[in-house]
Amino acid sequence: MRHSFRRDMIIGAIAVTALVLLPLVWPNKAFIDFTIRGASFALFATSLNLLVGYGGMVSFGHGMFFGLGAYSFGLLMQRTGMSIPAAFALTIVVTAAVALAVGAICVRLKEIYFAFLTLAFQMFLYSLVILWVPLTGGDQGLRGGIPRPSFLGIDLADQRQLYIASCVLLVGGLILMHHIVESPFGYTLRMIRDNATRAAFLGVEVFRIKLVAFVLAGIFGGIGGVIMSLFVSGAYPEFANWTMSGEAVFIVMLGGISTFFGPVVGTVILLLLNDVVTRFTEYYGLTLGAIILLFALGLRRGLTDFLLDYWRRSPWVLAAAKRGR
Amino acid sequence: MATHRRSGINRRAVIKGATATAIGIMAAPMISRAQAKPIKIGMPTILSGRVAQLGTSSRNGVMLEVDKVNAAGGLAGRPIEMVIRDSKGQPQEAARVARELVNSDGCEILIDAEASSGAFAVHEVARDLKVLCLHTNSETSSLTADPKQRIANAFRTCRQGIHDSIVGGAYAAKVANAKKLAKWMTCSPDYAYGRDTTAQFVEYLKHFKSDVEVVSEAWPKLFQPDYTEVITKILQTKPQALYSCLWGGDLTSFIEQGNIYALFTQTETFAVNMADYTALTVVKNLPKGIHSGNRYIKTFPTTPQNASWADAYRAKFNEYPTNWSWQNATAINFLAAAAKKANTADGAKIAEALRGLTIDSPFGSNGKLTIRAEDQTLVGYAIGWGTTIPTEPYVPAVTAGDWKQIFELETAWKKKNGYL
Amino acid sequence: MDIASLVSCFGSAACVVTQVTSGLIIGMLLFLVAAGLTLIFGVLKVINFTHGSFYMLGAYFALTIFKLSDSYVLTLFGAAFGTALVGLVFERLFMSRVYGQNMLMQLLVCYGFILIFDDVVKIVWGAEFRSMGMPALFQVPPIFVAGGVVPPFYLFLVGVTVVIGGLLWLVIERTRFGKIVRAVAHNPSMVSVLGINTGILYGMVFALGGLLAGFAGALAAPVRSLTPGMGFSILIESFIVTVIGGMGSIVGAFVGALLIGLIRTFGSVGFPLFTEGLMYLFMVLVLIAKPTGLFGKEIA
Amino acid sequence: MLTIERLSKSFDGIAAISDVTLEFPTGSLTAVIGPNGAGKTTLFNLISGAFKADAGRVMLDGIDLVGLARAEIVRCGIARAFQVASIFPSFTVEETLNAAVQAHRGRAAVLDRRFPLAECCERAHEVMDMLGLAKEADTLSARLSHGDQKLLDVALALVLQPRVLLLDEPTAGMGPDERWQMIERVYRLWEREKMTVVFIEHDMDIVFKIANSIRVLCYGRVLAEGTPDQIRGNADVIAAYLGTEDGANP
Repeated sequence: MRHSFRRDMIIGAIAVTALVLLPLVWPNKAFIDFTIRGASFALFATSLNLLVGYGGMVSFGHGMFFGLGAYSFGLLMQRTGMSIPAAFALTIVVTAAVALAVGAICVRLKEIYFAFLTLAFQMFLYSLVILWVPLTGGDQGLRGGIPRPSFLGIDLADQRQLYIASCVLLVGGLILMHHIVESPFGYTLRMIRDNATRAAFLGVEVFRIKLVAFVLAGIFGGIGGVIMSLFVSGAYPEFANWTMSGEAVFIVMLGGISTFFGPVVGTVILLLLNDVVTRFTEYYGLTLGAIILLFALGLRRGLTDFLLDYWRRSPWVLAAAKRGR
Repeated sequence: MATHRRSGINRRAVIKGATATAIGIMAAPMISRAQAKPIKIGMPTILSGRVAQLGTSSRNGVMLEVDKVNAAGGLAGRPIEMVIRDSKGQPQEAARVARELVNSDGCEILIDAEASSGAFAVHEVARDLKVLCLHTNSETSSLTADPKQRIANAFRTCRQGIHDSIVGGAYAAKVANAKKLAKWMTCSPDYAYGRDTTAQFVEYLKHFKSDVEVVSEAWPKLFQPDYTEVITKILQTKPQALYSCLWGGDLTSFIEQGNIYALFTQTETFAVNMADYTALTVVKNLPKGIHSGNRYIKTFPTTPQNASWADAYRAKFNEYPTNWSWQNATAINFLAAAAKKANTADGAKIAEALRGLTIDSPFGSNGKLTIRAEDQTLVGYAIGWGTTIPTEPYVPAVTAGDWKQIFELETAWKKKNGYL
Repeated sequence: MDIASLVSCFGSAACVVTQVTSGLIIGMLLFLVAAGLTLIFGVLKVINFTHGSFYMLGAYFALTIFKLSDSYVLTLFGAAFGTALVGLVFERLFMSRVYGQNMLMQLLVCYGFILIFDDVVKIVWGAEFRSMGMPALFQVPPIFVAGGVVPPFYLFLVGVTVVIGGLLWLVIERTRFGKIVRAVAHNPSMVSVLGINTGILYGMVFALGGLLAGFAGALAAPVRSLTPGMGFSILIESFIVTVIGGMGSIVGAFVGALLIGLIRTFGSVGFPLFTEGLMYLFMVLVLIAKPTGLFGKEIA
Repeated sequence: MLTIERLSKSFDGIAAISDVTLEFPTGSLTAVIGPNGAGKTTLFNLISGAFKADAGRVMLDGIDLVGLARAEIVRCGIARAFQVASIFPSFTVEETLNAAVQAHRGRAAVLDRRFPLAECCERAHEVMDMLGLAKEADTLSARLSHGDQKLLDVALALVLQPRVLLLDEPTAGMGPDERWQMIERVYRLWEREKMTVVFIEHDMDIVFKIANSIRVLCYGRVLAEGTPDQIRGNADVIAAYLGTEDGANP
């Protein structure tokens, strides 16, 4: 189960290559758009799962980093005329700084109180976005498009190149996050999730570990926001609203919290559902609601959780385990 | 009000309709078969959530006209097939849906029936994909007035905030002079539309009557359920006149809650968005004498064409048309006229034909509507103010605005904002 | 920001009285909804996110019952008990299946039902907003008291809510059901110790929550527009109320509701553009100072 | 030497520990006994820093531990195992110990390498061997038998290389065979590591068989202390025990 970083890199390189080559044999603009959005949501949801699945910290306010990433990047590009890599790097710094400040206050609390406080912070940020019209455009969002000057011969105004960039960010982000959860730090995080008191007795500085996790998750959530702002060429208050956090929680729950790729699977499910269902009915809520209940009451867990359980309990695996003893 | 609902116009019904039209076309000897390939028009709009009515009445407005256009042979011989999709009112979804409509559904034209922030998102898609796009619901002036926003392939076929403000200001100043209203207060929803529209109204009110004073402002949130604190604030302030650009359900809540404080007997109220059936027919105790701009009202323009259009709409959908209905109907009317003029359904050529095009329309101030060439936006539509009565026709007499005055002040406004 | 207005308001008795009164009106409806939310959390440790939908259903039930019967009394009780039934069925058939599971799973079920209830309302009553209209009894001019305006309907609304609040207090403090509720809220393991049929208890708690929310919806129906999704803003606000007051505390819900009402009314005078932000700021401060809320106890 | 001087702690006005003074000589194997509610677990919680004492001192070789953070107390050399096994259910035994060793060595926040850290594995295996857990190395903690879970809990305490090991009812909830197996392991551990072991135990057979010194608590006070022989004949202890349902034959 424990892959080396090098192995991750090789798999990642293959995945990126495959994704880049795919449109050459199967030119489909809808697929390209889908993947860009998917990359954005998958990074965002996986980053939330760092907290929920690995840290046992249920955040209802993770959308604040998605919004922060989109707005910081959009504003830097619109106002300063800096290059895309510079704006990207600065966005990460901004997101990390805010995550550090908010996290320092929030991670002291446990369970639902942590959830509430993150939600309150998010809604406070949302109110600020709405209020600070001269900077954020208020409820209208950042309009007029985000300039995307070429850098190093890359032109993100071209949808194909944006697609490639999104794939690289997605795979790179997933590799880094996978590395984080497989690092000693990642295991310490799991210890805190399982039994924070015992971890503290063992010498773990629970507060510090949680805070670092919160900041890391915030950064990757912010990168998700950057991709989305490039996709829609703007940033909107909806990105910072609690509904965005809700969406991420929903994705994580759909996909499963006990596997690393659960949120990625969840993203694909939700986006497909969203795109297909809105095509055929205006009773989107009714349809989606019914599907949610199917998951929550039928499978009683996310899809990958379910599959993992199913696999573990399959006669073949049980037999193999017996032989192993 | 009749509580009627249709199941959404599903794709199959649309296709069936289109097929029927296609058969009709094939039967017509003048039009060759090769031309009969349907033209798909994509329409992202809001069909779910709190403002689903925006989407449904936009759709109705469009479908009423599409049927007529198809019966008459379609766009340059190609029957229109509408592909209407829900954005849930989220800008990123609007952008996604718009892209998908063009990229994977093969739509050649977009009718953007989104509210403002969605409209700006779709505008970016139109810029990127260079597809012909008609904005039908965003009244934010800068969408077309700001040359930085402008693209050759995007038009607006709906009313515009700045026009409303000029007419409203002129009308309100006249009333204020007659009734000696000097002490004003505003109460508008706290979002871009509410703030901009209110600021512009006040600006033009002062332009026409310099001695008015706005003594206080209230900014309820969009979709706020309770206006008690706002109403009591107004009662505290005791203004002689009140301006509000609340709309839809928010306006009806405000009126109902104001009623129980007898608010509207104590102050002269100017509610620009009152005269729309969505509000007029819902409020149970509509006060007499509320001043309102026309959104859509059967009695203005006072022409048989307008009245019969409203009747046809009611007959078909069993509900009153809304402001959104006429704006979307207008989009189809313009497309049909431009396609006829250019004799093609090609987007770029239609766009060329649209610039400066004038058509006959029941919604025109003098029976005609024009898309102004310079900023590709609708002018000459029926615009005016009147006062309410509690029962139908609700707003019996509407004083028409003066388009000459609108153009003059609009130009000055554009210069001031650096748009010219 | 408009600090000057705020200062001058505090200087004028009429302004203070009027704003306090309207804070009371806003707060009371909020209290009814929040009380149910906090009650359910206290006993079941479940955050019922569908509570806003219950409020919405109450309002729509009121619309229909009032149209058919033209009796507002019947409307109030019909809507309240109708919603209570919805709460009971919802709990027995669906929520009860996810107790003891991850909090997120409960959240997911609630989210699914928020979507479903909204669309059901859209199918049954239409997407356009509706208005119930003021019952004839209250279609009278407002009473003027010392320069202030007091609408009779709001007198009724506040009066009824106070009575219900009192009844609720009696039920919680003086009945066997209330005793059990308090015991379980204090220590969840009491359920098994007391030998209570948890199914009945949980169902009743949800029904009571639904009753309160439905009653609030019916009280609001004459003055607020009805639209699918209307439960949403009230959910958020009552959620803030319960968090500030302390999850599980009825008294907390009462105090929290009044505080939010007052923040709203005085905020609209002093910070007309930042009233909403003010509520969240207040929530952040309370959570930092006392994570369990003003009247909340640490969960055992 | 671990000494407790005039330690007091009360909850909501009810004294759980009042004015307790005790000594645990270095290298001793001491049992703490007493009826239910005598304050035994509270005493452990005070020593390990889970609760803060109202008054008094806890001295370990001249250092006062009262007021120190839990992690600091751990670093001073005090480790504890819990009455109910406090483990990490989703970890295997090996992962648990690797993670614990890594935490103890201040490597818990390492981000640039993969788990497990090679330099921590040796110690983890050593502890597993010490308690005979090696055969369950790949078993998920949640699926271990009750006894093995308690052993794992002790193992977690051992990882900390304590000078003083506090065991809160190591045999609680076990069958007779399992109990003796457990206690035998504890005894061998003590023999080999020469650390100070303090354990709470209800089974008097076990207490008198292995402890070389006994402390008796009752209602938060020290009732008696001494060698097993001294305690066996103590009238107060007999009275206290005869009066309770705990009354195993002393």
